[in-house]
Amino acid sequence: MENEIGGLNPFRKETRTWLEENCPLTMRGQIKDVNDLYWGGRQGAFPSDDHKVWFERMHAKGWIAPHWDKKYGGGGLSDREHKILMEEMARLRCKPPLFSFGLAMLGPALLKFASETQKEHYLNDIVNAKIRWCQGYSEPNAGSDLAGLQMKAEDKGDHYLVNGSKIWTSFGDLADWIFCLVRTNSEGKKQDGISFMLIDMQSEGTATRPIRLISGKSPFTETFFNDVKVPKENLVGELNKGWTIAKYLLTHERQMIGGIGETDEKLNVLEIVNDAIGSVNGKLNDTILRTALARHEMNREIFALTIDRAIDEAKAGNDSGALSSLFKYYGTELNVEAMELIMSASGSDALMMDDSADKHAFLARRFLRSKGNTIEGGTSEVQLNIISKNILGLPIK
Amino acid sequence: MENEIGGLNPFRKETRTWLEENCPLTMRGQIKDVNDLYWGGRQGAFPSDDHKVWFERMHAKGWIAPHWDKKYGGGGLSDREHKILMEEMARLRCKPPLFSFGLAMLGPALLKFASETQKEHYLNDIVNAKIRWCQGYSEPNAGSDLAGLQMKAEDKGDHYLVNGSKIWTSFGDLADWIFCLVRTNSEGKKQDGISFMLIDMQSEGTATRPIRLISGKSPFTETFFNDVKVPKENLVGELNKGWTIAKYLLTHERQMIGGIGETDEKLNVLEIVNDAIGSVNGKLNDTILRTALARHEMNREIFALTIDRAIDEAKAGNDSGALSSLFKYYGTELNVEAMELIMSASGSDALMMDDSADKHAFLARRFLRSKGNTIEGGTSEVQLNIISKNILGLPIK
Amino acid sequence: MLVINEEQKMLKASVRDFLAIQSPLAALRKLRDEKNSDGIDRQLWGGMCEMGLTGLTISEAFGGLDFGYLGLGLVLEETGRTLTASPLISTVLLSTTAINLAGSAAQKKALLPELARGQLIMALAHEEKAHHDPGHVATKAELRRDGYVLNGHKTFVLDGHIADKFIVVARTAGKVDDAKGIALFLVDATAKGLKVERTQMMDSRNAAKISFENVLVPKDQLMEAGDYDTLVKIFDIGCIGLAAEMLGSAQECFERTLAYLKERRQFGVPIGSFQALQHRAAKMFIDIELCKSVVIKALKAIDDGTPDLSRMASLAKAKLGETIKLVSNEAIQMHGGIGMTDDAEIGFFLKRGRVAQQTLGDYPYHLDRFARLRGF
Amino acid sequence: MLVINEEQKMLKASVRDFLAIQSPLAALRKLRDEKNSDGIDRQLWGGMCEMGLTGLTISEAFGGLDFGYLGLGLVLEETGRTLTASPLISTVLLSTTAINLAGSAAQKKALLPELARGQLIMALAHEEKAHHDPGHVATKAELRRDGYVLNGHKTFVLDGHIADKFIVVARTAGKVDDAKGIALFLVDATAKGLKVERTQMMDSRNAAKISFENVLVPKDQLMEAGDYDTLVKIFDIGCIGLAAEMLGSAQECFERTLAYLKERRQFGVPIGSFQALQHRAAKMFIDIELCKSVVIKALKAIDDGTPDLSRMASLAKAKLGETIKLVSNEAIQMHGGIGMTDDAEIGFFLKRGRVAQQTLGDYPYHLDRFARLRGF
Repeated sequence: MENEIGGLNPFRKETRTWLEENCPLTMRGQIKDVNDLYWGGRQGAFPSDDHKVWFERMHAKGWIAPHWDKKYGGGGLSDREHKILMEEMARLRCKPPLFSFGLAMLGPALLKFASETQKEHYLNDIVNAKIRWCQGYSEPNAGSDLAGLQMKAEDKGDHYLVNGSKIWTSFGDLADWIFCLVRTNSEGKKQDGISFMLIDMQSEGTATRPIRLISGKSPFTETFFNDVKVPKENLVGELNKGWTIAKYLLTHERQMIGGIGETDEKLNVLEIVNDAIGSVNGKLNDTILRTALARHEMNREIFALTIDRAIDEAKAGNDSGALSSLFKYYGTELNVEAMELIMSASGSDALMMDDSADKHAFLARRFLRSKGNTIEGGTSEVQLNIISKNILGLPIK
Repeated sequence: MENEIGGLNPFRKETRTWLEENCPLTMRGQIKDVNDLYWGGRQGAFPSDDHKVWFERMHAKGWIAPHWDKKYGGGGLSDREHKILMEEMARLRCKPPLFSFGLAMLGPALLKFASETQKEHYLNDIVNAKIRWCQGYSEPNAGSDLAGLQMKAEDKGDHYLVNGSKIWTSFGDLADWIFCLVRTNSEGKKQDGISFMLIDMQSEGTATRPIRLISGKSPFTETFFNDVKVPKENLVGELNKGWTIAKYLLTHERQMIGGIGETDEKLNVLEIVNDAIGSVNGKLNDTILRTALARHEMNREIFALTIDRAIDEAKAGNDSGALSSLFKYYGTELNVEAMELIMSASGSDALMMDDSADKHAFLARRFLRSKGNTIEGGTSEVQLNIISKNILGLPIK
Repeated sequence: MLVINEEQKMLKASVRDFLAIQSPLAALRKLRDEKNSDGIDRQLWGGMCEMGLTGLTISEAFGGLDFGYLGLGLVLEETGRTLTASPLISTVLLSTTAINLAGSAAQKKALLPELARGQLIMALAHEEKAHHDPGHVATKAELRRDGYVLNGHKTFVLDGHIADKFIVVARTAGKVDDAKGIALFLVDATAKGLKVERTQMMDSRNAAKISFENVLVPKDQLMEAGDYDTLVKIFDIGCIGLAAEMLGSAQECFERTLAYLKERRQFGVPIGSFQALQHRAAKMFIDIELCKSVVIKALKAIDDGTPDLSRMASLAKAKLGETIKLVSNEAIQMHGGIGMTDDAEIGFFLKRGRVAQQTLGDYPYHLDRFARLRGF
Repeated sequence: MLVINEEQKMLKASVRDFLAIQSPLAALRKLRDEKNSDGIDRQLWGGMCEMGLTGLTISEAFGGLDFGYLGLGLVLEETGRTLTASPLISTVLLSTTAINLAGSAAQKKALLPELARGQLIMALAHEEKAHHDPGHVATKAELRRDGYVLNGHKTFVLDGHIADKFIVVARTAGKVDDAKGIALFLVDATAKGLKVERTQMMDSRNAAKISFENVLVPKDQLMEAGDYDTLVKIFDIGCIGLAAEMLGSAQECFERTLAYLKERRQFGVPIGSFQALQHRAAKMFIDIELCKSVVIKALKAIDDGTPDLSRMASLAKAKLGETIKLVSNEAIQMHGGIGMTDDAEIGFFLKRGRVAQQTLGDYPYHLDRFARLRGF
């Protein structure tokens, strides 16, 4: 925006006016939760009439995937125009007209790695909200060792025969299709025997099972594949070269996780502790908790400064790779610590976990769920391994 | 003592009377420091006339090594009599008439592994305080990997030619002879090429250098061996079987370290912190330090209970091996923590470290010295390795 | 001697065998999932009563076994391993202790035999805030001609939803935080004006919120020695019993994690071969060994009637609270994603651990109290 | 922008090159072992003055470079790496700041040019107890006809044994812990009644105990704005400067340890291949990266004159104090027996780190202050 000296760029002006006129008021502001989004798909219903209106208007403009080529259902905007549209949507706090793993994750991968036929077919379906996608990467026996995946796709001449299972598939029970990594070669380096495949979840032999977490219900499912026949044209990219696509996609996944995470209301630790414990002469009543809280708040402030510094280093053209390697580790450790402090301060109030409307009931769930933060998206241990090997150059035994 | 119902055992009665009559009053009570002991040896002087009187009287009784055979200069006491003598000495708090690594460490090894000629020669010299011994195990490049020692003894037909160096030799500069582990075979398993050898420190090619620690002067030296000729009869036990003797001796060393350690006055953490910080209404003025101190005192009390429990388990005939595996680790970690608390409480007073008589000057040295506790006698890391492998049975990669 | 004798070993082993069959961890999940209205398995409880567990701390004169608190502690250690939901804590550890310590001769004669036979479930109603605070009692007991009239409310009353009778801490005099003026009353669950609201806790056990609106309690239901000091002693014993339970949970949780470290493979090797995890496991082992020492010492201190019971109680409760927190957090982390699922049982130790360490005072509470008792 | 510009990079690099030759760590050992009576190398100091380091925070009007505190911080970071003993902290960081903030026009005119040229070594005499306490001043300054008469004693006066002049914090009114009544005085080292006793510190640097017995100070040596608030600001700036120095020490100490982990072999492999040590190293790396962020932010806060300087100062001082403690402890442990010897240089970081973290308030002090400033 800073470069548009002397009045607004015409595209910005036009876009701003259009958005102001066309984005329903309820489609502006904070997203309440996952049910406040339109996810598309075969069974996908609009959460409200306004969601429908908003989707249809944006769809008509080609602004579901504004920067994709028009032949794929996109808006064909230039990078510059796309950036302006995003800024203007942010300015009005417009909600996304369609929220979809197809749009955010599969799409970019297809654009980069798929055949022209695949692109035209699948990308249009995504933009038209016909197909809701889910992602199948993790497996029960792989864990931190993602490349150790075992779900097998055997070449049966005219099709692949797929057997195995995936875990931690978000909304696997609501999705129409799944994009996943399968093992197509079990010899040699494990990364070299992985392929990227698209599977219709209505195929015979597929099943899903919701995963209940220690904190209660979750969007995750396990998905099972028992002698599932997958047409050969559903392979994306080269055979056994799926790991390249996976790595490309993981970057997008991290951004995505960040996005969804933020739909949960951030808790104000200091306020919650203060309310629960009380203070005398401006000092928290519990000296031990006060010390722990001070330590936490200091580290949180310094962590925020470190994010600022990373941004500034990047702006200054310095390599900030070493810096960003600590974000996942430290950010989640801080989050876990915050929930511990809240639990400690809230005492028995935070231990209640029935389905009643008690105002504290959600704390126990948030606390229990937080234990997963240092596991999902690469465990803390994996992060420390990465730092010690890649950044510090410590030797592997 | 509990079994001697109906009056004292005659030996005990006799011993008690003799000790009461013969142990000089200054030879009773707490040992002040290492200079309050008679160490013997070629240059060994008696710290006081009473030390001399006490040594000579005990020597005449054969009670320098009361339980060794008389032909080795011992007193020939039975185990039962030896135990009574020790109890009666403890009762009067008699100081040892001779304090010597020869007596405490080399002696037991010779008794078990040496030839008859070696025993008669060396043991008598120990008892007569003619020779002061030191011990050469650790090497600069070995560290936690004791068996990785490299000091070499080459067979030259009529003698061994010794080259290499030892480190952490206590009082190496004051000793006449050294008993040490040398490498006599560099092939095969490293434990299988080690021999146990006795070396006269006056041999040509030997040298010692005192080790200054971060805390200042220390009893440790480095000892250097440069083409030192060692007579073949100085080998103890079989060639390449020295590791067995070493392991046997390590047990005695641990007891010894315990003994010496105790000559340092124990610091009363609570008292020092209280004096330094002060309290209001019975509460320490610094809430953060108070929390840390409470945590420390709790763990210290529980550690003491754990030692009690280990003793009781042993008495009850239960295996307490798992329990005792934690003592070195936890005891030294607590000690280091105690010194940290003391430093924290004492502020700038404890930072002074000149040679003046400032009452706090010793704190800095004690603090700095404490950092070695988690290293010497097996690092904390080695202790944790031992627990995880031997006790928990966790697999080696 | 900080070891258990043959008789005690036998008790422990027989309870262990019983629970292995009658109440494995799956039993707790079942109670939760079927939304059992009692929150406990009455048949299981019947079995426990038959074994005499309810009478362990009741003298033979009243039909008990007079086995002592070390015995009860060993039983709690075992129920900590299986996370068995039963009225053992509410009824045996707390209420029976209260009657032993504070009851009049008549009250003992009336209640102890029933308790020993397991015919009575009782709950101690004390807490009024989210944090344990022995001296904080706002609930009032006013003396009228026909008895005491109780008004106030209580929270975190363990097993309050199934109690036949409550021991209620109320105030006959003094201000809300005064030590003086505190008294204990026996109140029937059916008393008029008494309201009980079940609250399900994170650990799938149950507590209740209770309110008293002009509840009339006959004069002979005032407990004879129910003053502040007695109350503190009940809590001290309660803390030590809870520590014994947490010891069982910590051991079981650690052993399961250790087994997982040996069995789970990543990058072609068992994850237990990674040294960083090994050292963390070794540290947990050490903490648990320390815990064993303080728990047995504290249990013996109850039976021996040593004067430093409060310090021992805080020592045990604090150390066990910290240890179960460490061990259950590490257990989830070391189990990775699997540990986050409800299917895996390991999460139940995290949940019970948090409730247990909060019950009767958490780590900061007992750390502070320990320091006070040590005079700093 | 939390990054340094080209000019600042150049300053840092030139100081680094200078120190590498003129003042490697061995220089500190030499000063200690030869029992240097100054405790500093005057020739080295001369070189630092020639580079203009003394004038970094002095305006051009008084002959300084007006480079700002970020510049001074970068220099301190480098002296933290080499553990260089010099009057940089006493004279530049503390005393020059004090004159800038509190001096009268005449005092500035008289002293700043001399300071810029490095002709004056000055020391700030404040502490009277073993723990930092800005408001605690018992030293009295009584106004007489011919000036102020000072009585009292000071401790932990950095470089007090070589100072030409002192800035003395004394009380013209009020009780010992009052904020009101505090004033700053310029006192010559040669003043009658002033006694200086050198105290050698653990880090082989020097401080002094000073006593005042009816020391007469001319009226014009009272500093104009020397009140409590100004004193606190001087300390805040001092804390941030010390944090910068500790950042240098922590980095150097960590880098040396990292190199040792790669080079030292045990059991046939480099010890840096042990995962437990790797994770501990990674955690230190993280802490140091966090430290870099808070130090640059705090240094900029001085130059920018932001109103939350006290919070930033406590944030930086606390975090760096904790980090240097962690890193230097781990450094010794990871070096094993070698680390315990005086021959190895690594122990010097432990020693300097402890003194630095204690100077102007340790971790608990600043943690508490941070909480107060944040309102809890």
